[in-house]
Amino acid sequence: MKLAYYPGCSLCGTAREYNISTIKVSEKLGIELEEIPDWSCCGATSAHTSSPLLGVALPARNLAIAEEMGLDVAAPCAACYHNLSAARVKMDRDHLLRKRIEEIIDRKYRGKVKVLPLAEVILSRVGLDAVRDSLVHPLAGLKMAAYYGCLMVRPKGIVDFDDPENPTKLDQIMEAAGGEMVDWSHKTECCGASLSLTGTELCVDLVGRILERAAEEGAECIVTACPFCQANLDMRQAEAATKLKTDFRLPVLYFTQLLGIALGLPAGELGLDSHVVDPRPLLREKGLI
Amino acid sequence: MPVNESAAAEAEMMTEAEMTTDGASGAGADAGTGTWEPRIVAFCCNWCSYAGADLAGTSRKQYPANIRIVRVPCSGRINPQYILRAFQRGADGVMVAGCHPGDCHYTTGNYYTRRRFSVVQRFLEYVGLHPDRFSGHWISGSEGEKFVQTAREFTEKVRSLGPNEKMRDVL
Amino acid sequence: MLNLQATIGAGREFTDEINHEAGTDINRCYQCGTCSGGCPLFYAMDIGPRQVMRLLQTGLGEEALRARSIWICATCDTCTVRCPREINVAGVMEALRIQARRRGYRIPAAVRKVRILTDLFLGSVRRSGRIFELGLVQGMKMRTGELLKDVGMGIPMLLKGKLSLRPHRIRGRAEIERIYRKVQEMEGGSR
Amino acid sequence: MKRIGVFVCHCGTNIAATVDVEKVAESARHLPHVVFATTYKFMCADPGQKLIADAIREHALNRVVVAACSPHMHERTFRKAVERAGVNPYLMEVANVREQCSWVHRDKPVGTEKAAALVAAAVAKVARNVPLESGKLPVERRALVVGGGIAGIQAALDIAESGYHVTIVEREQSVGGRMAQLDKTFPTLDCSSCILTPKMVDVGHHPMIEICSYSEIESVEGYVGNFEVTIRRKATSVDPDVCTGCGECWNRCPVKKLPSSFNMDLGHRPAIYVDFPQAIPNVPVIDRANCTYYLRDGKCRVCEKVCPTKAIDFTLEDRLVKERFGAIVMATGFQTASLQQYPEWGLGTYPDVVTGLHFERLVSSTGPTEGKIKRPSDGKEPKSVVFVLCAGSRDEARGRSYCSKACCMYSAKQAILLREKIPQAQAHVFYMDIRTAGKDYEEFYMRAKEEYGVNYIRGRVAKVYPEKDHLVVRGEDTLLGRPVAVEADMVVLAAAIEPRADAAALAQKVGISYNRDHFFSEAHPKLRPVESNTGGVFLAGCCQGPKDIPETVAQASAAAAKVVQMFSKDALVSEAQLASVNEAWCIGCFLCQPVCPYKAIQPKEIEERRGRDKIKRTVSSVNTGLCQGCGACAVACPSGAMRLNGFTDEQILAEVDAVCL
Repeated sequence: MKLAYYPGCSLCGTAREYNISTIKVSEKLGIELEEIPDWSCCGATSAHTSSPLLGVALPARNLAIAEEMGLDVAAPCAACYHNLSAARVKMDRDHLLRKRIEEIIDRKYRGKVKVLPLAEVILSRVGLDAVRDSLVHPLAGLKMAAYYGCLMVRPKGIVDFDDPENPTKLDQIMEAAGGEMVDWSHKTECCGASLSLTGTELCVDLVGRILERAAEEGAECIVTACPFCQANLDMRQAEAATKLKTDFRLPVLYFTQLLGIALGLPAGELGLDSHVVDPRPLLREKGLI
Repeated sequence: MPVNESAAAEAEMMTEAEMTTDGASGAGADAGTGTWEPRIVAFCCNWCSYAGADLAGTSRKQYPANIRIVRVPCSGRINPQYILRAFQRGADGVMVAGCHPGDCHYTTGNYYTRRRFSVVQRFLEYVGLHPDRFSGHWISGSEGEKFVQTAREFTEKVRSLGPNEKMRDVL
Repeated sequence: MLNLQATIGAGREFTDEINHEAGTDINRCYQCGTCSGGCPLFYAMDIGPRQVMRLLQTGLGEEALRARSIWICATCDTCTVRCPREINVAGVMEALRIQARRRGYRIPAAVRKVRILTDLFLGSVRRSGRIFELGLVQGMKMRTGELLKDVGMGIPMLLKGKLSLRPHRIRGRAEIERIYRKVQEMEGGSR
Repeated sequence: MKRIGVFVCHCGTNIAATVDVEKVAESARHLPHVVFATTYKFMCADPGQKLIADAIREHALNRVVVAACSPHMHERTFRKAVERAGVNPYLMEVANVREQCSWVHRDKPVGTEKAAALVAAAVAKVARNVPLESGKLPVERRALVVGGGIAGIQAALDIAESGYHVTIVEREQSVGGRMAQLDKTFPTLDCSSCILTPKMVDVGHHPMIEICSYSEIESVEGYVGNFEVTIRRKATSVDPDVCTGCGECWNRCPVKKLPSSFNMDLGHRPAIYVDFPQAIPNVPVIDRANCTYYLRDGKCRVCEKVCPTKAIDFTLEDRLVKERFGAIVMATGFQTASLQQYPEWGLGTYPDVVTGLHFERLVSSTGPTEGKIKRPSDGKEPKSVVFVLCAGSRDEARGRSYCSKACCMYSAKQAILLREKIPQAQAHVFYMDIRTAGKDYEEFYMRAKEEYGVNYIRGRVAKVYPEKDHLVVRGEDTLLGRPVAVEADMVVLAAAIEPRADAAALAQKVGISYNRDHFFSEAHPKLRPVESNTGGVFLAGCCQGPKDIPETVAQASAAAAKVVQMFSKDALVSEAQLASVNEAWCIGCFLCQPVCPYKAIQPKEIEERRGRDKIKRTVSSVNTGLCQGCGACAVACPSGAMRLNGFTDEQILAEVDAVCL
């Protein structure tokens, strides 16, 4: 199965390990990813918060190129998935907007390709049975909290990956990989990542609330599919713990990294060394690396 | 006479828009007088939409007098033939109104209506009539305001399409 | 005393504009407070999203343009998915931010950084076609004067190869520039 | 020779102010067949009706058009008026020049022109009317009540007391319904069972009432006055004629821990059970899906062994019983919404989040905790309970736009009960609006606040989540404009009242309509609130819309009165405007059959002469007892053989022609 791959800016920078693990895991599961040639930034939150047209035009350029490739798009980054999907839905609903955007980007766009988060590709195109069949080191005994954040699940209609209040798809994948998922209440509470550089104090509060709840339910680490959530929960963790006067240390990993371990990929290739809260001691303790 | 402008605006349609641009001036008894008013036949089911129109009346809500209501027991009683006949006799627009799906006085009548609506619409398009000259609505007995809104909007729509020159009998 | 008769009339146009931009109808709001109650950042706001809706309903929408809240909103959409009246609450907050910029409202000092970030971000995309993260962080520090903030995080990230030192420039940069210019033309050169 | 008279009403000034009535009459005089036209101030009043009768005689009129108010208002009045003057009532048509003309168009010339057009249409139609006769239908004077809750019980008692036989069909083991599950009732705080059980005993003993419990409606055929209903009497495995209800069996049944639906799954029951101690009938049933005998091939048989009267019969099967009824009262009640679409409130995820009905069982002395309020997770007595109003109601976004009506009051009651039973506990109520429209209701709500110190917080709950050993309820106090979090040991959601899950399916069986939310539709929201759209089927209680006990009882009595009214007549008058078949034209294709919502069309064999031979041929025929006159068949008919009298193709086309001219 072949898909157009849209890594997005974060995966080429701060979320390098997400990119690496995505590519490796996809290879292992027989997903062929062809990078969208000369893709450009999706605009993140900045574009649509300051100009509705730019907010659609930037992702639309990439969709139009993918359409030329004739392939559905796999977008591992939650923000890119959200933006590409939102642009697609808006143009679907509004014929005139689509025409204006075609004029702006000077490319044809017919709305033919789908945009899928990587988790969805694994779930619906690869299938959990195939994941189970390829397990080498099941993640037995590792208690994880799947954290979805905002962009993957909200708002309904713009994205349709999973339930906005109680999503379960990442849980299903990690469970298939042998992990033990904790059922918890803050799967989709906002971590404030979009305020990361501007409202740091607010961010620390939100991160603290989320990690506190995960720890209380017995999670030993967090899995996520969003580079912003990952960075935020990872980097603000120490500050948040200090503020709450506790000492949780919860490694925050991309689901592809742990899936990679379960599929038997060499730990050294999964970027496990690039987190602020080092996950390796925990993984060693569980005998996974 | 608004015919030519509005017809031109519909240039995409291979229907009456093209037909009327050259033939408009001669047709229609009142089309040339400059006081053309669209004539609209509304088929209303007795239990919901007719009652909705009554409610508009008891609430003294004003709507264009172009709408003339023909009462039928159920929207499912409306034979597509009636709609064609109305156009043939010079109606510029035809509206059908029935109970909301699931709320039909006769349980299922409006489901048949719903299916017929789309067939009629496509047939009108086929014979070259602008499909917007026909419209179907669900209006309950408590929706006087909706009846008024629908009547106003539909009248304006039909007005913008100009007189029906296509299907009316040569008088 | 507030003359509601006057404010509702005078503010209608603005409310309609926000409704249009957010593709929603705030007049449907029945003030239940689910939006504010579920908002993760309400505790830090001066007025909550429910009160923003009320300002718009009463024709006082322009007051909302001066609220810190619209800049604190993280667009997490929790409000939107829970709203029993199907109002695009987060969309309204975003429409208000856009209006505040267009109308040249003074952005509260504490959140001015949001605007700086957005400008830096969009500038970066315009020049290279992609984001240059290190440049962004540095630009942010230069413009806000907070030179030492988060230094503790930046250095390990550099060492781990997460922040590249040079921006990646795509080939289609001219195309991106054209997109920006066309958008500006269409939106009336607001920026 | 058609001689039409046209009578234009002024309706005081209601019509005459914006329609030039004289001009309308004048234009009518020029219409074909019109031999007389006049106007009068109030056509519906006695002198007006006399005027019509006199004109009929004087001008030998044989058809009449009255231009007046809506036919929904006075069609029947004018039909009777012409009938008294010797004209068939169906040779009269009304032109609606008030609701559809004078009241909605202010411009007099415009209104006058339209009124004239409407009169012309009515004249064109009436010229094509033919005399119609109503038939007579016999009435089976036995009533069926579907549902044995308070609505069904009340309706059954009222009908039976009037001397007619009633059958109650109840799905559960016992009658009693939701009211039996409640602890106290608002606004008097009297005990629900104490006022309900005497009524249950009454229906149990009444010589004119038969209770078919543990039974369901299988199918309904027939029509008003003559329904033929098949009832599925589910196998109980207990012979009711022998059983004394001594209780030996259910006390000794080894399977003890099955969830009791009567107790909202908070308590247990054995495999052979009665719903609750006061059950009527007091005859247990065996839950075959969980009984050891049925699961393990005839093992166990404890109940059989201990039964002193040998009432247990494992071999009983479901029975289908066919009975005739003249009228049906639908009283199928409600269920509370599952709230699955609201994961943020955690019902079903956190055991201490419950619905109002669960809470009733937890305060009830007959409930699983014997009236001690304990939270389900660990049996701890709650020190803080949050009540959440509008849980699933008034939420268009997630599918229910309506108000459930009873929740404001019952939540106030539950908060009071909590404060009475656990005085040191705090009661918090999150509300959007408080609706206390009812006698003594507002006073009751005030007592909750003043006397019992219940804390009301205006705001809708955004999220409920666990923290340590309690729940956190998050929302906005909209009067403060601040976020609030309330620590709660229990959360009680006033879950939306909705029709039973199978309400729509049942409505289809019975042939009545229902609304978007699957509540059964009344024939008129104001003037016919207890009748369904189908003749002979009446509605009572929450199956028609959310309501509280007093309203339910009132509606049930009203429905009973309608049934009794029907039964008091010798025969029913059937509708005259029904479908009929022109047998010569009918080609026997039966396209009309599937579109008929009343199954009123049957095949019929006729003999026809073809040349010298007689041949047999099958054509459609209409059962006028079943036909309601919708006309769907006439549209489906390809040969034009099916006609709907009163609304024939010729009549409608004549109207269309007239309004288009």
